[in-house]
Amino acid sequence: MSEYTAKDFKKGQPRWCPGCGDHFFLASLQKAMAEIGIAPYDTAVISGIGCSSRLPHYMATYGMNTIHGRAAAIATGCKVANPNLTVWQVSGDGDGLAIGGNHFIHANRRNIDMNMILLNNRIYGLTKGQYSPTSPRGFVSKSSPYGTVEDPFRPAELCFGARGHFFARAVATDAPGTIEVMKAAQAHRGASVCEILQNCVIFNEGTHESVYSAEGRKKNAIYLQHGKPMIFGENNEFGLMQEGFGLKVVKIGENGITEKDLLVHDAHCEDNTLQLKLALMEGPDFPVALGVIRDVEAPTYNDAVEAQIEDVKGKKKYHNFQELLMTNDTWEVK
Amino acid sequence: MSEYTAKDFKKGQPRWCPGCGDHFFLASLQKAMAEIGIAPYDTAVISGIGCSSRLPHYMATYGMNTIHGRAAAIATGCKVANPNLTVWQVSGDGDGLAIGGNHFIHANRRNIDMNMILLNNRIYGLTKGQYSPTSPRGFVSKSSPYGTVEDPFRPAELCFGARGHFFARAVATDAPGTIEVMKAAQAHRGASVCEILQNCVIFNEGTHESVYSAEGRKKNAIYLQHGKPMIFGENNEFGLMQEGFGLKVVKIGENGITEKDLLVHDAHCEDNTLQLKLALMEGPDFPVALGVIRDVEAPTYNDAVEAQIEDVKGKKKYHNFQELLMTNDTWEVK
Amino acid sequence: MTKNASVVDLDQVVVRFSGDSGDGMQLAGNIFSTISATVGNDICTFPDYPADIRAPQGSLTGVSGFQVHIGADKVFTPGDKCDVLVAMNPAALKTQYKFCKPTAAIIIDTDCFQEADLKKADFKTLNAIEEMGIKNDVIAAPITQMVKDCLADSGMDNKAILKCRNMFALGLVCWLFNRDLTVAANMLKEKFAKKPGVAESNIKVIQAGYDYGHNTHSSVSHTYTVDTKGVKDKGTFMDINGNKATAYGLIAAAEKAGLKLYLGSYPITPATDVLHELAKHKSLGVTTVQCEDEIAGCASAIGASFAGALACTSTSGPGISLKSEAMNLAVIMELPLVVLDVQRGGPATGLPTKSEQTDLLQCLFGRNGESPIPVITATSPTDCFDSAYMACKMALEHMTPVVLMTDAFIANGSAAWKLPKLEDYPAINPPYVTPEMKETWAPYQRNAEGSRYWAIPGTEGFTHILGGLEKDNKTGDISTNPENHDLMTHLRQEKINKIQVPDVEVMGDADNAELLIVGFGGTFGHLHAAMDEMRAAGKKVALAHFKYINPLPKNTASVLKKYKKVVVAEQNLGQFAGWLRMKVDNFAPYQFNEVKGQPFAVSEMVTAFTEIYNK
Amino acid sequence: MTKNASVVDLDQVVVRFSGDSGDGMQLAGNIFSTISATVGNDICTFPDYPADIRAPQGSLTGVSGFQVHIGADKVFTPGDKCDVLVAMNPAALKTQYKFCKPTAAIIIDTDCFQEADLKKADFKTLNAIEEMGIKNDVIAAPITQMVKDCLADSGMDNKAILKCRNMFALGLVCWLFNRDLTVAANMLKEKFAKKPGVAESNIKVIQAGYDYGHNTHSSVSHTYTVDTKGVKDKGTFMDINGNKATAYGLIAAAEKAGLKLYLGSYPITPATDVLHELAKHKSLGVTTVQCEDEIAGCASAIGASFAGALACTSTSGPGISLKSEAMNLAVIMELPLVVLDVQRGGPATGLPTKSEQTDLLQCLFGRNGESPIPVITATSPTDCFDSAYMACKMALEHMTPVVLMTDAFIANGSAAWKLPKLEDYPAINPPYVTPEMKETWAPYQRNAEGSRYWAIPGTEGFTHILGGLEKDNKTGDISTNPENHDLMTHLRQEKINKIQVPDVEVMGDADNAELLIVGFGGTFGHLHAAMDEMRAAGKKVALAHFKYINPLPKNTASVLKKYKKVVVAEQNLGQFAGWLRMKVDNFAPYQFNEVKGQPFAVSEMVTAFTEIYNK
Ligand SMILES: Cc1ncc(C[n+]2csc(CCOP(=O)(O)OP(=O)(O)O)c2C)c(N)n1
Ligand SMILES: Cc1ncc(C[n+]2csc(CCOP(=O)(O)OP(=O)(O)O)c2C)c(N)n1
Ligand code: SF4
Ligand code: SF4
Ligand SMILES: [Mg+2]
Ligand SMILES: [Mg+2]
Repeated sequence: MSEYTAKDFKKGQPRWCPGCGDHFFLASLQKAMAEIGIAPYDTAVISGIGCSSRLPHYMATYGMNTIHGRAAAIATGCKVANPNLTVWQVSGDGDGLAIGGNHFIHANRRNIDMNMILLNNRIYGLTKGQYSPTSPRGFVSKSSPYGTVEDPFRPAELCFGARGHFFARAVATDAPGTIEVMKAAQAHRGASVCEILQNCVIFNEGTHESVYSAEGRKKNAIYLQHGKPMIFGENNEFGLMQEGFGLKVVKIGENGITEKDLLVHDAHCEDNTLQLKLALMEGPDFPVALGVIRDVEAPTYNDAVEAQIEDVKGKKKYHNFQELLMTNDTWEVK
Repeated sequence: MSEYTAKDFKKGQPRWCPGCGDHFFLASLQKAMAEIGIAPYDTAVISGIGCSSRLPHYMATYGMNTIHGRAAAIATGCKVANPNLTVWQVSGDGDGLAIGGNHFIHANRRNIDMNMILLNNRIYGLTKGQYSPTSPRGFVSKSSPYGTVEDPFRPAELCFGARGHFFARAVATDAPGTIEVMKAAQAHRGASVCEILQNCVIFNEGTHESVYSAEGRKKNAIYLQHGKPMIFGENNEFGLMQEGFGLKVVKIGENGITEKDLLVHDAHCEDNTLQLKLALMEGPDFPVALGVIRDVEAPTYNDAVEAQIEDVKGKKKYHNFQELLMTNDTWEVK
Repeated sequence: MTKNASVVDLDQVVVRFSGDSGDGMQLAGNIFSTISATVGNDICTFPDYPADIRAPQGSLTGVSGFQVHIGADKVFTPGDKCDVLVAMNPAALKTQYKFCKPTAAIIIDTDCFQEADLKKADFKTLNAIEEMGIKNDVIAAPITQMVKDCLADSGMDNKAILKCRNMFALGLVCWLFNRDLTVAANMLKEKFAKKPGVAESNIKVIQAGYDYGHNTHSSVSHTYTVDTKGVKDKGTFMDINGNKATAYGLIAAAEKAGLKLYLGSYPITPATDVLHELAKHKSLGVTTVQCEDEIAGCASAIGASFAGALACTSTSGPGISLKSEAMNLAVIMELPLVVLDVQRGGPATGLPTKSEQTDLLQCLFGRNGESPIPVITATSPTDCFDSAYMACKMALEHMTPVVLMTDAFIANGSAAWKLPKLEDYPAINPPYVTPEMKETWAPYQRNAEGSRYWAIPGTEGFTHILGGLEKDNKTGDISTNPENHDLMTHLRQEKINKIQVPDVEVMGDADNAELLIVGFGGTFGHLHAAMDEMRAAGKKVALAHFKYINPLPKNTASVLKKYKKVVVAEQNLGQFAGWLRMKVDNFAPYQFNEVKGQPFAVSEMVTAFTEIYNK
Repeated sequence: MTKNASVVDLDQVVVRFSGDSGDGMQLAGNIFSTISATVGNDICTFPDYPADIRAPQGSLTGVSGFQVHIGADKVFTPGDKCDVLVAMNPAALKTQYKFCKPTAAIIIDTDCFQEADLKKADFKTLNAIEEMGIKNDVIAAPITQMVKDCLADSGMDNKAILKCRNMFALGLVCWLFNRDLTVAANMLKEKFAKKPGVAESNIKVIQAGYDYGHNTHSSVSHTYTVDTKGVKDKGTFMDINGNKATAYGLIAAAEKAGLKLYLGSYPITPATDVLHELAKHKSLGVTTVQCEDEIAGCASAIGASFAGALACTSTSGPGISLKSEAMNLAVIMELPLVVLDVQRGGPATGLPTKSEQTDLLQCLFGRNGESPIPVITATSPTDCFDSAYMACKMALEHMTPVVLMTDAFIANGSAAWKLPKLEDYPAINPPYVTPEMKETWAPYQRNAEGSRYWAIPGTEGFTHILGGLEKDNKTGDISTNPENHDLMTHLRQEKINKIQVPDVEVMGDADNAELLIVGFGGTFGHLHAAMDEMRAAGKKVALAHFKYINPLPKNTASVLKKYKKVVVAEQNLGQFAGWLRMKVDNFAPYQFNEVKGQPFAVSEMVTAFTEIYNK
């Protein structure tokens, strides 16, 4: 049992708009941290800039609310320099995927052992409502008064494109779902990307409407669980099956289909083909996938750095500055 | 028939090391441009910084050899501002995927109509031999004397992760293969990523050894052609088949397998699952895929920008500055 | 307090609207400004947004203010302190009272001064006025209730009804200043053209507010009129803030130059509104690309410039840091580019919604190598138009990036603006290559002004390559030749040095001032007001306010050395003073520096300057 | 030309090795320097790389040079011009001859002056010497053939054999200076420890070159010795270039402070060697992360600093532009960070392999907002060690980013370095929080020096948040309070102003100089040499060379105002002069500026300074 409660991770009075999804997420994160049981003083929460990036101010941990887009790079240095710390990196969709896109993909590729939270409200909240790289094509915003003319990133796809080994999704208002995902992210050694579907009540109200309420999720979401068949629907009446290189929704009981015929979720599968298909599912034809979609072990950068240092220490004969000097060609002046 | 010859695209004396793959690529590019037949003065070649980024200096077109990593962003502005130009963006693996990674993914996502050439020698050439984001794990270089501790990007995977619609691969020394790919890239309306396997004779000699010679390619590569079955081998004796969500190599004639059983390449398939599998194939178990791997039509950003301007022009009643002024609340002082 | 109000005629008055972020104070303030301007007053406004998007409702950090200064004659600032304060809730009263003159009248909504409201604003008693020791006239009106009553039959829901509280307050203020409501009605009709019902309700509420004041004669000593007797520029006017004026300046320059306007940008407070504004005007062919970051914003603009557009990139201080490498590329490639820096509080993310002048040295020097860039600083909301226009002209005609600096204060502040006529503005003539040059031309050949020629892709006979490496001073080929590099370094520098800019004007007691006030950019209004006040007090004072920073006007040294005492006043720790010291021999001025994120207070400056004066 | 060589004793001599990039000139030069240093001479070297990786073999742009200055007494520069030039091919002769003194001896490989070779270097005739009008002594030796003969039995292939040509030339030079070959032999044995055959062959070829000179007495008038009589520092020495010395300085400081050394970096010429050097020393626990770009390099270092490491990021000018936003974050968060800028030619990509001092103002001012950062500029290859050490100490003890500036010239140039003892270096004491502070501590509480305390994550009782937004001057909570911002702006500035740095030393005629030469950073050697030369000519001259730029030494103003004439000499258009003008009242010095990407020429400076002197 953890010696901490959520209260041990709380600080100050959140300043987000009433109803903002960030409030819900914060509460779940604090609960998850309490359950995980790592001390607040061994935890660093590092964010960029954005409404969502204000989060570290409300945590009783070590934290940094840094500059726009650089949270992943800063968190990388933090973890590599001090691997004993548990590092959480928090960004919005703009912070993480617009200006911070390069650090996002490289942190995934290097597989830094940290939890990368992406609070995706598909809008720039803090700057009062411009479209973001996750806003849908045609989205009307202050900076796109006639609608955008570009497709959005799909975070899971970009994460996988960058060789990410962990991807999970939760809805901000879904406390149990969020807590489960946070715990799984922490349990995963390596870069863990968690997309949080978060509603900006002011500038993008309703963007995640289909799954934002518990009823919505019952209808429109599927909770993936490793080793479990892919069943969903208000009465667990639907399932997912493979079709060619794709997926199809089936009704259990119809056409002789039983639970046995359904795909079983394998989050640990090295090949991410199916995981990607699951992550990309959208309404109205498919449910939105929630939970841990991919969770594959792989060597982490920070572990490897440490191991290499140990290894070289064993092999080389110089271990301090004076010894280093003597590895050079020197001469004596008498 | 084009009115141009390769000579019309040539300028100056390339300064790369003798034997550098960039020499071969340059020659093929110039031939391809001549065959394409767009005037040199309607063509802009835009690069970043690196050995490979010196390329525009040897082209008799408009060109810019800019700053490190920004070629895709600069080319974006060039194309959007002047859609009549044919824009080629040239980068090395460092320029395009390290410092330029963000622009690479966003240009793909937006689908800017330009040809994005990635000269991949898996090394920083110009700065004399540091590992790059495409160097394999364990790679020993000046900046990784004990080997790297990170996995490389696989350019196709990153391109797809960013929703890229065109990806092709050619070997620098393979003139026909390169020319074909260049022409296909130009024919494709939208962002066309072409990975050129290029050898740095000084700092990474042999990195693409298995496919760098014509004999090597006969043994170790497969030339993918849209609508054609996937056959390869020195005597066209092998083929590719689907297995679950994956691929397998089969011998034609063995186990009753005929050409009919093989997968047929569909570069136009919207779903990129199979294309990705093909792009990721590696020796020794699989051949390296060359040619146009993905080529899917999609709306381009620049076309959509133009269309939106036309559309709004039709709808709004003000079309010059004085008219704009009069759309405001004004008052008269007499 | 008396219930019998007389009408007092004023030369100028300052009104401050304040309330919760959601209370619509900016709209109320805007309408009141426009009404006043329409009748012929001069106006100068200052919106004072809270830093947070939406702090908890009713909290001290969530207060939004809008101040407008109205004058019979020219007004230069939004005013240090106000004559009338509207405080829609206790938090507003608590945080905004400090902006009141001792004689100010205060309007509050008593319905919002209930126990719960008072608690949110950390009041300890139930009487806010007493608790704060306020002795001013207070118009305490049950605004909420009256709005509810007024719209009871409107069919609107409670939330929508409450949104009209600001209009009641506006009506009251209009009564207080004997303003005609027709203009307000027209403005609302236009604003809510698609929702005539909403317009109607708002108009109804304004009228109710007005009538309430009129009928009760409220609890003030007098109502006011502000004369319109001042000598007036005649013509058509509008109210415009600096960001919009900047956008308009870019549009005007593009049209004059016959070029497509391209903006590559990434949102950032307080510059984003320029992107918003330009994005609207696709019917003028304006192309705006919201990029993945600031670097791409600048880089894409460089691509657009190469391709033949009038290319701009807009940002604030942190964005300039990011763009600096790409700006430098434009320097060495000698391509036209306008870089807009709407300054905010720094360093780092700093104070995003606040204003200061701390980016000057960054804009001048924040690039590797010798990298000269012209810098122009707009001096007022309306001057943003002219400055933007001139920045474009300079960039295009001299083939160079130009930094246009404004700041949050003038970007968000507004003033009455006489609509310009494009034909009155100087022509813009980029040094295009001409067909005759085909044989002899080389990419780095220069004209008499030292500028290279512009050959736009698509033009036959002029293919060439530009780049970030040092290049031969004619052919543009890469060159590491030491003499060539020294030469190119000087050619680039001299090209900028030679740009013609107007002499700096000396205002006030130009001939015999004891003290010269020196400033630059967005503080013009405040410095002018300080000078006026000192002169009114019989002191001999002059003002030299700089708009062109690099190159400096030719008469800079002679102006600065002419007066016995000089004080450089700026909202930083002395950056402009430092720049002048670098450029003018033996110039060691007094300095007045404040870095508070707030506009200067004229009164504080007068005190400080007078002290220097009397030294 | 005489065939009868006598031995001449010299005080100092300059030798320049030059050839194609592939000819191994750097190695030959390095060995010769070390041999000379070993016998007790002082040395100063300058590798002059071509800009291109590998220009076409034998071409004019592919020439690589290495110059070494050897002195009986202290030498300050690699020398303007050389006494001996080795030119391995016609391209080398053509491009390097300009570095020859009129009396210089030239060594060429006649086998490489054949028709094809001459053509590659654009010679028109078959006699390069005549064509160029060279009148110097020329040792024309068939080097290639003799190397082939010498290694005929070695079993090496032709390519490998040809790689030994440089050693033949080295042997010849050693003969010319009567150098003992043992040191060379030992160095080669170590360098090729894993390939004893190669070492052997190289040694054999050196001996052959030496013998060839000896046997033929070649075609020179005399051979030389350079005395070792100068008063010598005793101890153990090594030859070290600036980049390596910088890396060593960082390592030493980390060890002294008891912290892990972290470098976040992205490759860029000429800074990359620092990354290379540090990457080697994992056995000392050094962590190097090659990041995706410069921004990440700096950002990750900030993360590492927060986490409790001695954090550094290394780059050159363009990288500083990119890092500036993140550097600013370190300023406002008040975290220790060392930012290394190895300057190269600008603007933009500029001249990547060349040297200049044009980043000074960028390092001082290239960030939004008021953003003070200490700047230290190393003055010589060996001083890079001390400067790096002091930069770390300053960063850690004052909780601030510090910019350490070097340049391509001192980064690649080398000199003899007396091995330091870490115990002789000052202790490094960061202001860590202590357990006793738990109750009272706040993140922005400051110590007597104005520095906040360092609470490293993992420490119980000190959890806190840092950030890029302006913060309360005690608690660190986000604050937009105007007075607080003004206060914080001043606190940050004063913290830097208060840092103690040593007084600037006046060298030469400190008491009665007619002319004070002022410089900073990597030009120290050249300025010192210029001063020496002028004093030798009977002039009263002093030198004040600055290493600490921000804050400036306390005695700066008094030193600068003490002398009648002052000239500020720098490799830019006057950046340091500008900075001094900003900081020192009524300081209007003469200026000497050159932006050629090359080291100063002492002779040119002496001429220019003498002109000023005589004015
Ligand atoms: C360098 C820089 N560029 C731009 C900004 C302005 N900015 C602040 S937050 C933000 C985007 C916020 O969007 P997101 O990351 O999605 O966070 P949200 O507010 O939606 O939670 C922007 C553009 C900045 N602070 N710094
Ligand atoms: C801002 C900046 N950072 C770093 C560099 C140094 N640099 C120049 S090219 C290069 C990498 C080259 O690698 P790549 O793009 O793969 O090209 P290649 O030389 O291998 O063709 C680097 C790091 C630079 N010029 N500018
Ligand atoms: S603006 Fe949107 S994202 Fe920001 S706090 Fe408000 S609701 Fe949340
Ligand atoms: S260093 Fe490598 S990539 Fe660069 S020119 Fe030479 S061979 Fe080509
Ligand atoms: Mg967002
Ligand atoms: Mg490369």
